Amino acid sequence: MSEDLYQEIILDHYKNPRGKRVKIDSLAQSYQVNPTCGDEITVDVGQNSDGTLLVSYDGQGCSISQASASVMSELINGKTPEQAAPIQAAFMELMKSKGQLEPDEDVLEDAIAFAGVSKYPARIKCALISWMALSDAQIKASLTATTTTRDE
Amino acid sequence: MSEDLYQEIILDHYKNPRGKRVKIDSLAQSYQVNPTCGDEITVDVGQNSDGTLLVSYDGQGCSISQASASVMSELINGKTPEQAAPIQAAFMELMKSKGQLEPDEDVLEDAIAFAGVSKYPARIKCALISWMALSDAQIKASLTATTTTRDE
Amino acid sequence: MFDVNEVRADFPILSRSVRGVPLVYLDSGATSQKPTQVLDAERFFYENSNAVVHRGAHALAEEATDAYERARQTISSFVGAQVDEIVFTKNATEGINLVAYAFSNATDKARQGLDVDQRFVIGPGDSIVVTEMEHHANLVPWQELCAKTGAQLRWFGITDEGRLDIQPGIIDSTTKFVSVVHQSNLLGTINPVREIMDMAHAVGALGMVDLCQSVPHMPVNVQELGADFASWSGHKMLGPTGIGILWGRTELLNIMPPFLTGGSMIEMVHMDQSTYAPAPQRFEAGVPMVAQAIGLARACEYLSDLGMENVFQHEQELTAYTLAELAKIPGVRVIGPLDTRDRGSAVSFVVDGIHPHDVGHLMDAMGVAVRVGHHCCWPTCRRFDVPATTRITTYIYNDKSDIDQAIAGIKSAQEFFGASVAVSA
Amino acid sequence: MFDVNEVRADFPILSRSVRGVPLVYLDSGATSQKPTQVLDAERFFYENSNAVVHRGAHALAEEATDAYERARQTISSFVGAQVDEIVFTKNATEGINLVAYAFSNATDKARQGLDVDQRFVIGPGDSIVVTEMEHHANLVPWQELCAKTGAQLRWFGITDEGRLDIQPGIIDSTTKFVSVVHQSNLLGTINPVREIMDMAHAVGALGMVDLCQSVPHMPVNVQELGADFASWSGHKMLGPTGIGILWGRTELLNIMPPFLTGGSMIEMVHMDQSTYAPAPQRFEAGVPMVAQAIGLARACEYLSDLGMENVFQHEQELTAYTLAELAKIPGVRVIGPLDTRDRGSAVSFVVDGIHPHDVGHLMDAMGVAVRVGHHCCWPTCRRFDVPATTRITTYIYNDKSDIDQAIAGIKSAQEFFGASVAVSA
Ligand SMILES: Cc1ncc(COP(=O)(O)O)c(C=O)c1O
Ligand SMILES: Cc1ncc(COP(=O)(O)O)c(C=O)c1O
Repeated sequence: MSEDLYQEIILDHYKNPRGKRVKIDSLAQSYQVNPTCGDEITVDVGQNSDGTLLVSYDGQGCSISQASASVMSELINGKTPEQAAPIQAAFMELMKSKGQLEPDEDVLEDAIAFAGVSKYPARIKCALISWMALSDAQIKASLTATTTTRDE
Repeated sequence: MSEDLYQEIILDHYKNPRGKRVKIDSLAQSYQVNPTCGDEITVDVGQNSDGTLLVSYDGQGCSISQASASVMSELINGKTPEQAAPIQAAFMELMKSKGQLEPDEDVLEDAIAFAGVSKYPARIKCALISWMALSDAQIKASLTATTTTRDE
Repeated sequence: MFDVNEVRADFPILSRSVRGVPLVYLDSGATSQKPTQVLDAERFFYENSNAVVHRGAHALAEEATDAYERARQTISSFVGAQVDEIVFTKNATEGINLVAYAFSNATDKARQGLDVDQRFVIGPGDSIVVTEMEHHANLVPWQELCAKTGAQLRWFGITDEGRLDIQPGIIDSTTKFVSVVHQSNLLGTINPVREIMDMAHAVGALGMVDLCQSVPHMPVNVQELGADFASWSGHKMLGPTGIGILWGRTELLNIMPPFLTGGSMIEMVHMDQSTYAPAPQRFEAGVPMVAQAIGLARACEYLSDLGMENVFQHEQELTAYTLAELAKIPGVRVIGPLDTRDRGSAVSFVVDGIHPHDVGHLMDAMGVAVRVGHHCCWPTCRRFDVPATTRITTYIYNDKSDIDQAIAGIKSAQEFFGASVAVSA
Repeated sequence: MFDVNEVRADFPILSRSVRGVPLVYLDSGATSQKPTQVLDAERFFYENSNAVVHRGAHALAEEATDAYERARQTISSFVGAQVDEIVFTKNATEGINLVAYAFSNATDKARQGLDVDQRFVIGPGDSIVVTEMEHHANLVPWQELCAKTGAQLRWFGITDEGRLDIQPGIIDSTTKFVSVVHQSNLLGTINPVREIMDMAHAVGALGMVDLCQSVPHMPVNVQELGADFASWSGHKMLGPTGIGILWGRTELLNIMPPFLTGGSMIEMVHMDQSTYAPAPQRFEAGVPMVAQAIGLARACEYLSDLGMENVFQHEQELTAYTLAELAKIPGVRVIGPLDTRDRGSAVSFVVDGIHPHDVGHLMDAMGVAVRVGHHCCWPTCRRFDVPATTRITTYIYNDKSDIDQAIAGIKSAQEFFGASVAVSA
């Protein structure tokens, strides 16, 4: 039951978060909140000289939201926007899957541990919130792989 | 069925209304409308030199509302406020009775024909509207038997 | 085409008697009856998944939220809308008021120096356009808005035939909003809403349509109407009481000031100020009508199974029959179009010398439930110089025998009052 | 005292399983379950008397109107009100907003030179007073009103114990309106509303109480509260979703500008202006939630049969037990009063080192439905410096075994995360 949700990897990232409150040269910041439970997260993105991404986050929330932020920062830090994009897309996809998707470990690495979360609609937002903050910060800093164009 | 409602007396007053659009020296006027069906009635009250009431009405509406106005004018015209009050009260009472009350013919005369109306909630307002206009006009002209005092 | 007898079997109320005779229900324009399937869907929800939506994390709360959001999905597909464009209200009236309050709230906020979208700011020199055939629900909110802001209310009149009289110059550069009924609930007229919405947009105004009498009775695709907002009720389309739909373009919903505020529509709340969720949550403050949304979705499925083209076809036939039978009775005058071109199944009429209340009463004595009165279209009655009308409205469970009984009722009223009763006026 | 097992038999949902284990429902503070009697009453109406109310003259319409108005009568008696003081809304949130809009509408109309009652006209220099323990439903509408009119929002704070901190000077001569919650849905605190209403009246302000958490759980007589308005929801007191009650003093209801406008709330409608019916019709625009009103009346009867004194007594015992059992678990801290004096059955707590979402999840895995989050009282959470809480709420169908299972759930969460899990902050 609870084992669906609380994979060892998740508990480990929860207890030992990586990349939290790391000082970076921030290009843009995004603050997100989960209005149903009050969880908050702030994600900063910056860029290394080689064009790869720098990610830092801070916030408070449940084990799922905190672990997800930690896994995200580990996965995205040091990747180029082009390398990060498929990972971000795959994670979003996984969260929408209602437990029906076999996650690709080559792409998602530790993040496959969140497959079980997608069975609990009320927890999906917990897992997604940091990733949404990341995307938002990237758009603000224009550090996304694809440029978004607007139809008028 | 329909015989409950459409007593001969009612149909007669509907076809041959008494006291409609009679010219009187009006002391006060009341205009009432039934918002569910648009029926309208205007009642004027005046006073004869002997202190008895003068009533005139005009309006349009269904057989029940028109007949009721006609019966009312016949019953009230020429009565003193003290004589009119028990008749008015008895008619109000009858209309609230849901068909459970045996009307007193000595008091209500032709108006006993409306006993059946009280079984049809949607028609009660039709029968009452002219009587409500009368009371309102009387209050405006202070031609009621009992003076209404207000608690503050 | 569907089988009316099979349909009737789903509506237990239709087998009852009233006044000692079998019920003939011809008042679906006021509210429709509900099939067992809709009642079962609501009950199933209450007995199995009832919990608060969007606020809980336990198993029941997840099921309830899922059922509620699936209902929104079903209803949005039914009218060709995007799911986020569907806001649940308590009835059509609330949906129209919600839009009217977007204007007054934006105007109040602009006055306090707050940042609002100018399309919703209104005042003296601006105008709002409706029609003379609006239901009070699509008239009084705009009167109130004008009274509060100093804007002017204008309207299109009605031709003698019962058609909209679309005169140029009513919608002009002062116009900020236009709201019209798709099908008149009194006249039955179906209006050229696309044309009117295009006129509104041509002068930069926003536009709304009242779909109360069209969505239940014909295929409607909200995208094709060319409007910015639309509102209708669930109870007229086989759904429960207590639920309606506001449809709105997402871009507009998300920039409108909120209407009802409180739980579930917020993003962040501090003691001194709050921020709000995007639509549709933004307009669904408080615990919503969950069971009713689920019931309404089941009603949409029921109608889809019959096919809305079939529903429309069925009613067109009944309307043609009703108009033909009424035309045969001397002294009966239909108020509204006399043929089925651009007209729906609401048929209003007056009987010479007999007040509609009396006509309705004698029809009721024969078991026929029709509506009498001004049908919440008082100005329309005045336009035709009648105090009220008697109105027959049909739905999927009616057939020609119901109309025959109604015709018999009208004739009995004429007999009762004497065919050409001489009432001294 | 009633028999909980007999009561439970009326609630089919309570026999179901979730996550493979029997359901323990401890989330009635969010929404209650519905007894068969209520569901049957709604269904009986739909299958026998469904028709539009207050607009029709046929037999069904008469029956429907009668059932609807009898429901109003039953509900008014349940809280000691006059029947005309009861306005049907879709939920408590709408009722509170209705009163807030009376102020903004009156203010807008006064600005246009229209005649309105000065008690509802508000602007810069005026103040509105609430508390720090309000549900968003009784906070955000007043924030919005202040934003639109320039009035100031003030509030009473909360003591560490979870009691209202009634400081002098908050309500003063600038105050035009005071609105407070009777029982906090997060803390469980029961507030001295009579005292606060008297303070409001002493400075000429009007006052409102939010009865969402009191009417379902204890005897409430609206006349004795000393307020001018009150609002609560049906779904928390065994009634259907989609219905709430606004109670208001008739004298005030009849001079307030209307809120939602449209059919059934009018007296006379012309194209350019309208006049309005007296309360309660004045505030019930459009086809109302008829079946839901009937269901809610049946819920009142159900509760009256149990006896509201008994309901309160039963919950007091459960609350005492819950507080005692929680006190035994190291690392658990109750947010709100620690004994049953002036407190109801909502018990919020936090578990050291484990986020409420995780506590709730592990309780849910054992079948226990509790609510986690800010409970639409975000400012109250901030006051106690917690991001959220886990909340147990009980009702007539709960007994001590339910609390035991909840306690077991909390312990299992502690075990799972390690009783004193060291999360690096
Ligand atoms: C104290 C309190 N006030 C207001 C509300 C709002 O009630 P509703 O969401 O039914 O409008 C609630 C419940 O959610 C509540 O507990
Ligand atoms: C054309 C039209 N508009 C609006 C309404 C109002 O709908 P409701 O009363 O369900 O809000 C109705 C029905 O009464 C209607 O027929």
